[in-house]
Amino acid sequence: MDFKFTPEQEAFRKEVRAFLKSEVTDELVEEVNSGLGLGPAGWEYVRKLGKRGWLVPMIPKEYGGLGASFWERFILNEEIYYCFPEFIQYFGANIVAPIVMEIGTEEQKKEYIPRIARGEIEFALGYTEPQAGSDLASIDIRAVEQDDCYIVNGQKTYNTACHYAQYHWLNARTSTEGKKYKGLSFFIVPLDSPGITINPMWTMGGERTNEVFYDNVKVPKKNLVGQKNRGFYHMMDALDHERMFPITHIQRGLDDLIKYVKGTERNGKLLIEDPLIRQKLAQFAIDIEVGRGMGYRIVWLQDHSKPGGHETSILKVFVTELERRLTYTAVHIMGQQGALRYQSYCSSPIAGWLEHWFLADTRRTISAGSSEIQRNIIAQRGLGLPRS
Amino acid sequence: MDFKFTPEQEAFRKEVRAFLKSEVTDELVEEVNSGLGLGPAGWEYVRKLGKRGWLVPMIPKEYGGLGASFWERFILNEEIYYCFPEFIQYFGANIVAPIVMEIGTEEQKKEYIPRIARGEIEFALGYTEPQAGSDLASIDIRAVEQDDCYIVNGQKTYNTACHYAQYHWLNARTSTEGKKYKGLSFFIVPLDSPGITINPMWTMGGERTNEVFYDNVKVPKKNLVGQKNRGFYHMMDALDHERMFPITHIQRGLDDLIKYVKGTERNGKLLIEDPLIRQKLAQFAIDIEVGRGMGYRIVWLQDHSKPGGHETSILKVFVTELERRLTYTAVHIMGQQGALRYQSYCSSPIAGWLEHWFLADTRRTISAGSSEIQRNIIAQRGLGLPRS
Amino acid sequence: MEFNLSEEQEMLKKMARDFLTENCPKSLVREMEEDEKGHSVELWRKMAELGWMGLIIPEEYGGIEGSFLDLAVLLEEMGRAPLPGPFFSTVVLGELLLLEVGNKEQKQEYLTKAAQGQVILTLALNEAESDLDPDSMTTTAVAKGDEYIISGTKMFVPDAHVSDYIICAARTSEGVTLFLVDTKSSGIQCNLLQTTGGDKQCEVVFNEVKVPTKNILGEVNKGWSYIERWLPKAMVAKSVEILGGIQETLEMTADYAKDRMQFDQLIGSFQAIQHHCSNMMIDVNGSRFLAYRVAWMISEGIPCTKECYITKAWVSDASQRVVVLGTQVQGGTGIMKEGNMQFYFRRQRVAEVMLGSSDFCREKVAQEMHL
Amino acid sequence: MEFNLSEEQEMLKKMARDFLTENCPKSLVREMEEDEKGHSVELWRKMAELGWMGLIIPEEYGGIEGSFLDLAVLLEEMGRAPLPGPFFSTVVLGELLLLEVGNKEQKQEYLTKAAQGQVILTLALNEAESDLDPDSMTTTAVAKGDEYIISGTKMFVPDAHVSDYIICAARTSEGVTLFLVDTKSSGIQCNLLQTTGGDKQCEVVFNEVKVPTKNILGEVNKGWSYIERWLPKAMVAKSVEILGGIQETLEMTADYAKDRMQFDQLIGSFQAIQHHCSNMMIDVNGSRFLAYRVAWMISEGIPCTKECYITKAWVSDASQRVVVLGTQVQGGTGIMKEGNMQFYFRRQRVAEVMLGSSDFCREKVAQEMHL
Repeated sequence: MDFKFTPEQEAFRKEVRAFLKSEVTDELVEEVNSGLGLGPAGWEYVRKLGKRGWLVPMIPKEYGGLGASFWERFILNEEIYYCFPEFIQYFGANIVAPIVMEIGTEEQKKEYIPRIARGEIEFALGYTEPQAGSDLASIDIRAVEQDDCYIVNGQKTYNTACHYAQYHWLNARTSTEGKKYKGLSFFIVPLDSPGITINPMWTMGGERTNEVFYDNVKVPKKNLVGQKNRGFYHMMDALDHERMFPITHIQRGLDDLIKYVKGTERNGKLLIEDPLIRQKLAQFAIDIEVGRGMGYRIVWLQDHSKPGGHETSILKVFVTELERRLTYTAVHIMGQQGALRYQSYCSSPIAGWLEHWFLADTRRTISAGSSEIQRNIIAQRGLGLPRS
Repeated sequence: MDFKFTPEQEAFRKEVRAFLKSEVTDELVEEVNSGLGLGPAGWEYVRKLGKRGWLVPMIPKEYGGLGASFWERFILNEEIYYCFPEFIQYFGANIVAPIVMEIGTEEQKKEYIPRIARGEIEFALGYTEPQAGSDLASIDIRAVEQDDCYIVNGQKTYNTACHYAQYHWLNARTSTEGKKYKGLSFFIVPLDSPGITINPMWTMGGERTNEVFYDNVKVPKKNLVGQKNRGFYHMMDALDHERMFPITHIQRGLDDLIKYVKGTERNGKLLIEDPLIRQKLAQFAIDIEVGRGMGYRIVWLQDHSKPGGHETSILKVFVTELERRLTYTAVHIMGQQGALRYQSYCSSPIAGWLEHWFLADTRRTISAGSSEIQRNIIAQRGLGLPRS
Repeated sequence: MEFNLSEEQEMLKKMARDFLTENCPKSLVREMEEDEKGHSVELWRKMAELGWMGLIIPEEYGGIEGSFLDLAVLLEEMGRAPLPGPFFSTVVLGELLLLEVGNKEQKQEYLTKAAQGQVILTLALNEAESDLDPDSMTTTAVAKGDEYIISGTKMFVPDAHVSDYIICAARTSEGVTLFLVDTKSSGIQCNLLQTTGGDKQCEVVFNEVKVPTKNILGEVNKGWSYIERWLPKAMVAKSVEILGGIQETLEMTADYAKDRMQFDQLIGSFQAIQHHCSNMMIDVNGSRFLAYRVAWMISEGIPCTKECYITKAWVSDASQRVVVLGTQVQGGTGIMKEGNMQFYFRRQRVAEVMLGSSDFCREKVAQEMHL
Repeated sequence: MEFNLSEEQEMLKKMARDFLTENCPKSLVREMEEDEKGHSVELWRKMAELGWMGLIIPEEYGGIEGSFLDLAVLLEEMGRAPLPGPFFSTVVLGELLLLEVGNKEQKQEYLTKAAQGQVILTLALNEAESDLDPDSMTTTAVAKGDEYIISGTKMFVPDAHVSDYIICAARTSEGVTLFLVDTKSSGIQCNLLQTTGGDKQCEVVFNEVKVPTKNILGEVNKGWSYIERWLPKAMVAKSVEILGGIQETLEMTADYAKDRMQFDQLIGSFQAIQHHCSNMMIDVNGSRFLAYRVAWMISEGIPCTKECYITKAWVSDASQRVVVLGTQVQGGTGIMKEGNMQFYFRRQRVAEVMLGSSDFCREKVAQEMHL
């Protein structure tokens, strides 16, 4: 056993940290916190990351990456999550590039990956539909072959990033025969294609997501990624392979909360002197250590081979439920101060951001496989319990 | 709304309390705590209860009861549970007498109920079998008609009280046609019938329960209770109708725990001064109020009509899980002292009895319908969610 | 014992449900969250016509002289709606405290108006670093002739920005004193806070605000003892309001589970969903019993300080569990702004820490238990 | 990073598993619980032959000089067995503390014997009203010529009744001092306590027991500082032992769920059972990472006091959740004496409060975080 990073990894971490310290400006934070995704500051920041190859560190150098390991990617994200807890996901860099690298044609790799790597383009995930939430095999948007194109018709929902991304990473039905999950395929669709309508949907946290309607949208056949009708497998493989869950954003939440309790008096006493609060904060530090370990274990597994799906499920359940506990612990410690949103007056900036996070991240135990689905997976794949 | 007892009910409570104060001797407590059920002291105590009609308060006077309401029965049990938390169940009085009263023949009523009422006889429940735990419809012990008898063959398990009861309240299969739950019937079987073998089984708490084997046991037809092949319905009706869950034993646990923390110093401070311990005890007082209210509500519903099954399920889940929390809270408060069994040295008698309880009552979230089964019932009957 | 409401209370409940369904649709709730005032004058007027603001006010002051239990029935429905605006502030923070402590003249003047919905009341109790604690209060009131001069900053004052009078707790020579302050007095500044719940709370700055001596409520320096008598009841009122919200959450969640298909099944047939819903129901039922039993005790004049704290502690915690499970079962639908679940999810968070968190209440319960 | 054990450690693990499966069947565990001594001399001898009692002892004292991580591997298997007898007392309470604080002569004399399994050691630390707190300790040691006279009553001393030497913490002039006491000394009385776990703990009464000065461990009055250095490691050792028990619990529970039919289905196909098992697995995996990471840190000499407390806090709580779910899934089978689940259920309870409960550990974590 060995639980330390190599000196090279530590040096890389320092480099990332220094970069973030200078590049994460108040303007950028404010823009991201608006809930609207990438704006001018965001795109600029992304291009700076791209310049260093940090958007897609694991992609080979010839396509714009660093050819680095899972560890470097994880370290990079640990640092980003810590300094910038509400950070936007890069779907293009984190999800699309690795899949295209694995299953795409050479032409597709050359066309998309370098631009993703440079931070020029972003993708929006096109998975969820009104009737296909946890049950992704029920995707119903239809792609029908016609000449050199697929004609796509149907609807997606909760498709975050569609309003600022250039491309849709679309999972659509190409066959209605046999089992439902055997008829799906992946397409890259320019979001400015004629026939696409994007309507905003708003979460209670003020984040924008979207409904997307396809009305006879023509998608060239060369935009099919991977094998036709294997889209469900590609989707599942990608989930297993690419998932990572740094918990440094939770560490950041705890650190900020500690600053708050050290600096705040209530009823004539510093909050930090309250034994109940001390217990709550200590429990958080404990839980974070567990989450950190589970996260490192996944990276180690990824670095060696493919991790079993149940291991990422364990991590996903633990981390997302821990996030929720953090925001509840925070409000219990902070009292009414804790239920203020961060545009408003409050004696410490932490009040607002934890609250912002509370509203924005409630979805985390639901999306990308709900906690219930994850627990099914843990039982069935991790412990071999029979399917019901 | 009105949440107080009538003056008559309060007076009855006082009478019961006074009785218990004089009759619950150390000898009796010790005997019961042995885990062996009714012994000499137990039988004597039971007969004294019987003399007052308190074993079966709701049974009409002509059969030996008081013709009292659900409230009197509940008050009686509240007091018994408080002063004697490890008390034995009277299956005859609490389960069998009310069912026989409802579905038995006049002959059966006259034969069994007055003797139950006087505390002369006890019944053991004969429900569970190796393959029929939560799934009681799978009862497999066979009762086959032959002349004026049923011939019974098969096996029961976890049948508490068989070693000191005179009768078995046997649920057996009388038909193998159609749905499984449509072929069960109830019988009263003398436990000294030829062909019955009773083997002890021991719980980790040292309580005795039994395996019972039937080998061509002859049961007279007149011992069939209720309708043939309606035994499953009778069993379910009885459960709904008769269930009660006083929480005064938990109140007693809390009261004793409070005495302990008020009288015990650890590391130079009285335990009661510890803010964490204060929170834990207060939470207990809070939970007990909830359980008390749920319990009263069931009695009120029973007193008015039949309560919906989901209401007793809510109560059963809450109370049995609260019992478990109490024993864990106790050990967390008491530390190593809390993990001592009560035959042994300890600075306070409470240590032992909570620990005894801990081991003995672990089964409470499992038996008589596990928490999982109860939650299914709450969802399906209480909220109308569809069966899976 | 009797667990049912009286026939009159059932009628009140039905009337409230019907009225709020018609006059307080979710569109209005949504609008009022965005609205700076957060208060519909139209709706307020209609509620006044029904006599709701006079529900707990004695007949001699023009009220209906209903019981605390009647108020509970109404508040549950308001929590269910969920009703925006200053009803809770006016009736629970204002009237209930005035009933406790006001003298005959004060009652005559203010309760009569409040009963008719002519004035909006609220209470300025807490400060940034003082939470239900008299000793750490820094706002002061200094006697000067026939007046007191109040200076200091109060926090988390609900609806102060639309109130006509604020009951302000301020430090005087030897304790805390309650003052009834006209919000038109010079020196008062209200800053609206943005809460997670979308309700309206304010920071209220008192900059040498003059208050006539006759506006002192009760005796000088004894203000905190009044607060201590009033607070447990206010907690119960808040608990009942929360109860309405979680009852609605339970029902909408069960409905969703009976309607939503995934994996070719109604999701309500999945055992995990069933158990989530069961756990919600256990918590809602527990909350209901506690809240109504103690509301009944208050109505009957039975001492119940401990039971009040017990209720707020349990309801605060239980409601959190309920709304978390509600969003979990409702999935994406539950967290979108256009849905209704989110109202209850956000409001629960504000309500659970208002008027005493569960930690605070547990310590109070411990004290009441003589621990 | 490397999450796997080394090849040697895997071999040790396998050897331990095989040895204990053969030599420590459940029948022996059962027998040892009923047995007054709770210690199989036969088994002890075989373990000595394998060198286990010398695992962490330097070669110069006849040990194998393995690492703390090696010990962790062994302890996990012992927790899984679960092994009865004084291994933990001798090695963790005795040897590990002696390694920390003994002088060369003491090590030579006692560790050499301990390594061969020739002596059984234990530690008398707590008292009825003193739990890991030097200030409330009442047992005293008074200097008298070349000796100290120890008087007082120690509680919860594991395996004292079969020990050859007890390390006794006693109050001296200006602090706490550790003494190595020969149990054959006159004035020592051991009373066996009956614990829920069926392990053997004693009340040990010291009635003017004479101990020669050369049996002082470390410096006079500095005993507590040694305990503070040793305690976190001992907590980790206990945590690893618990881990073995909950790993076994998880596996036997999953096996049961894959075998037991109810309602014409394997119960493992019910979502409620699946989620119980998943929750158990999450807790076991979390415990595993914490315990092994910190065991590795101890082995590497990396400062890790905070991590030690973190580990015991988490493992104490997690293990409780695991055994409760284990019994719940296994139903009646899980609580019967003839089954195996009950061993882990009962032992967890003793282990979680031994060497520091989670509340205690959390406060220590808070201190280590400079809160």
